[in-house]
Amino acid sequence: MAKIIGGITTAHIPAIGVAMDKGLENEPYYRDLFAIYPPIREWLEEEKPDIAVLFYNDHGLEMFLDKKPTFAIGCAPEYENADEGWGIKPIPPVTGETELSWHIVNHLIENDFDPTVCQDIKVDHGATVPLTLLWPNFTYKGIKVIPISINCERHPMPKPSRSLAFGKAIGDAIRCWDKDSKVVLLGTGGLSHQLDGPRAGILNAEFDNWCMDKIVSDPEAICQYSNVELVEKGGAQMVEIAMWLAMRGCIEGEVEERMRNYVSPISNTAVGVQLLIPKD
Amino acid sequence: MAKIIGGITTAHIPAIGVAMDKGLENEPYYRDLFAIYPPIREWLEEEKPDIAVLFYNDHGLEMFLDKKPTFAIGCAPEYENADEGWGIKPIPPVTGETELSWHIVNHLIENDFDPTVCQDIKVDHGATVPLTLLWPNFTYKGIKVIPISINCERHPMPKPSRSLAFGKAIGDAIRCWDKDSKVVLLGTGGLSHQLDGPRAGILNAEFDNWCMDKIVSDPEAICQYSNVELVEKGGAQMVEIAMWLAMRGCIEGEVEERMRNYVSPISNTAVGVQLLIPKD
Amino acid sequence: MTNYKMKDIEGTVHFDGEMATKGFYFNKMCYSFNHEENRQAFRDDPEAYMTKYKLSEEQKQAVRDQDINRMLELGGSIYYLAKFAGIFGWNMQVIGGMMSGRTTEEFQAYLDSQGRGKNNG
Amino acid sequence: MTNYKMKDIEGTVHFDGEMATKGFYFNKMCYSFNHEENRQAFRDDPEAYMTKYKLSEEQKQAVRDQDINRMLELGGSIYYLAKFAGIFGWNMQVIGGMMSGRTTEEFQAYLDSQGRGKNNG
Ligand SMILES: [Fe+3]
Ligand SMILES: [Fe+3]
Repeated sequence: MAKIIGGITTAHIPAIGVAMDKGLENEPYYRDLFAIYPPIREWLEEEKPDIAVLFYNDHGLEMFLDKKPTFAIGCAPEYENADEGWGIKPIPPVTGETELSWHIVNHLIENDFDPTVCQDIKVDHGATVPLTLLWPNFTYKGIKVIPISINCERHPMPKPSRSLAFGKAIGDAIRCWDKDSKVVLLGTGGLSHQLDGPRAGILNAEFDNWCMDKIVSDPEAICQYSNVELVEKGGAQMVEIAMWLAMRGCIEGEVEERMRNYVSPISNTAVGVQLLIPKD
Repeated sequence: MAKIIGGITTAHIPAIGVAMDKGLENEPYYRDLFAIYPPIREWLEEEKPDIAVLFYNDHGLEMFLDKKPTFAIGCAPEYENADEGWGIKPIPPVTGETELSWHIVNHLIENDFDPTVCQDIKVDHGATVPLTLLWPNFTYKGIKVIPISINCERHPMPKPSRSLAFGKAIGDAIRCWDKDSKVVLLGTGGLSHQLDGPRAGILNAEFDNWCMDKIVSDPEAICQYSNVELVEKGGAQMVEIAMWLAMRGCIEGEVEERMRNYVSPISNTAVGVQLLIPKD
Repeated sequence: MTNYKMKDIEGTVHFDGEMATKGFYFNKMCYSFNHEENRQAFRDDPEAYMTKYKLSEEQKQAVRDQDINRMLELGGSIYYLAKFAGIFGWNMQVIGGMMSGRTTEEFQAYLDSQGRGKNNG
Repeated sequence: MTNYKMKDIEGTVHFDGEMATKGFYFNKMCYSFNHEENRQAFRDDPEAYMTKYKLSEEQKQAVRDQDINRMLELGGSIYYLAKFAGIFGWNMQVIGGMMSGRTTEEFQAYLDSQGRGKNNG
C-alpha cells in the first residue's frame, strides 16, 4: 500500500526561483530563507519518496477565467512549464504519475468532490518553484509529481474547510492505493501577502505563526476563518493557505513538526516552511 | 424573489435539430415525437419565463479531456455555438444571465460543490437542440439561458445522487435570488441509448418509463443505481439521466406531471419528454 | 485497498481513466475535426495527420482499417469518434451497424424491434 | 434572500464574479501576454491591441495612464496584471509602490518594517 511519509509547506514566489537561477542564495536578503532547504533536501535524500502530491494554485498560465476550475487534478504523464510573461526561465517538463492520479480522481468522485480532470496542462511557478527548491538542478525529473490546483484567484474560492476536506479525501485515496509507493505532500504558497491595491504590502507575522502552529496541531482552527476574513488578516493572497490545509488534510491524525522556518519579507511575501512527519 | 415555474425534460439528439432544419416534423418517423412540442411551447408562451437554467452535457465541442470539468456552469453574457464536425448548422449565440449565474456559483461554493466556472464557452447540440425545439425560429434569443454541463463522457462521472444534490443546491440558489424572475428548468439528454461498441443499439423502454415515473414521484429511487448499473440497464449513454436528476433536484417537494411523451427510436435513442410543474 | 475498476459489461468499453490515458492523442486528433480545415487536412493526407497527432502504430492501423471497435479498444471516445465518422459521412446508424456486426439496415431493424410510441399519431 | 456580496476591506478590491465580468476582456488581453509575440504586438501598437481585445474606453484610459488601481477597479485581476507589469519591467515592489502611493524604496521600507527572521543566520 502507498504510504505518506511527510508533508512540506513552502512558498512558491517567483523571486525565489530567480534567486536560485542567479545563485543569490547566500546574499543577506536570501540567506535566512534558503537555510532551511538543505536539511529538507537531506531528509528527502534519505527517505527517497517516489511520488510528490503537490498542491498549488495556477496564477494565470493555464487556468484562465474562460473555464476556471475550483479544484483541478493533473492526470497527465508529463507537465510542461512555459513563459509566464515576466521573465522566469521555463524549466524542463515535470514527470507525472497517471495511475495514482486516476485512483485519486475515482476516490474524489466517489466521495462527492467535483474536480476538473486534466490530461494536458502546463504548470506555473506555483508548482515549479517548490520543485526546484526541493530538487535543485533539475533533479525533480526523478520524482513523479501529481499537481493539484486550487482556485485562489477569483472569488468565490473554496472555503478553508472544503480545502481541508478535499485534502482528507486525497489522503484516503493515497492510503487505499494498491502500490508500495512512498508519497511526499507539498503544500505551497502563502503566507501573508497582498499584491494588489492601495493596501498592497501588508504582512502579518503574528497571524502567520499562529497558522503554522495550527497547521501542526489543529488545522480545523484555521477553518474558523472565511476567505474574506483571511484576506483581512493576512492580505488578499493569504487565501493561498488553502494549499497548506489540503496538504495537512491528507495526513491522518497527529504530526511531528521536524523543521520550521519563517522569513519575511521575500519579495512582498511572508515565507513559511515546515516539514511535518505523520506520527504513526 | 425568483421563482421556478416548471421543469422540462427533453432529448437533445442532433437528428432532431436536423429534422427541424429540413422541415421533417410531420414525416412518419418524427411525427409522434414532435407532437409534444407545440403544447409545451404554448405553455411557455403563457408562462413567459425570463430565464432558462439548462442542464446539458458537452459532447466534445468545448470540454475536451485536457481539462474536463465534472460540473461546469456558464457565467457568460453570451454563448456561441459552432461546427461540431458532422454537419449540424451552427445557430446564432444564446443570451446569458451573468448575475444569476454568479449567485448560483456563490451558493454552490458555499455549500461544498466544486464547479468549474465558465466566462467564455461554446455550447453544443446538448444545449442548442433543446432551445431550438422549445423556442423555434431563433426565438430563443428572447430568453436568458444559464447552461450548466455535467460530465457524461469519461468515467468517473458524478454519481446520480451527486447530480441530484447539485440540482438541489442550484434550486436553493434560485429561490434565494433577490430578483422577481421566472425560471424554467431544462433537463436534457437520454434516455436509454448506446452509441458505441458491439452492444450499440440497445434500448430499454421499460427502464426508461420507470425512470420517467420516478423523476416525477421519487427521484432518489434512480440514485440507487450506480453509473455502471445505469450503463448496464440502458446503454452507455443512459448516464445522461444525470441532467434529468439535476433538473428535478432543483424543484422542492412534489411536482405535477402536466405532459409526457415517449418515442423510440429516434436516431439510436429513446426520447422522453415531460413537463413538470411544482405543486406549491 | 480500494479498487475502482468498473464492472465488465459485454460489448461495452468503459471510457475510464485508463482508456482516456491510452487514447489521449487519438481523441485529440478527433477533437481537432471540429474545424473544417483540419478535416480537410486529414482527408488530404491521413498518414501525415495521424503522425502529427502522435497516434500509436496500432491506432493508425485501426484508422486505416476503419475498425471502430478497435479504435474504442485503443482508447477512442465515442464523442470524438463521432467527429471522425463525420468526415466519412457515417451517421450513428452506419457506425452502429459497423460496431455491432450488422448492415445499416439490420441495425435500423434492431433499433425498431425495440421501439415504442411511433405511428400512434 | 441570500446576499453573497463580500465584506468591504479598505484598500482592497475583491476580485469576485462582478469584477470578473467587468474585467473579462481586459484580463483576456493580459493573459495573452504569456506569449512574447503578443507582448511585442502590444508594445508596437498598444491602442490597436487594446481595441482588438475589446477593452472599454475607461480601461484603455487606465492603461494609457498606467493607473493600476484604476485597472483593478475596472475588473483587472492581479494575476493577469502581473503579466501586464512584466511588459514594463515593473516588479512587485514597483507596482506595490504605485498602488499604495509610495516610491519603490518607501514600499520596500514598508515591507521591511513588518519583517521577521532575517539576518539571524
Ligand atoms: Fe502564489
Ligand atoms: Fe447526448
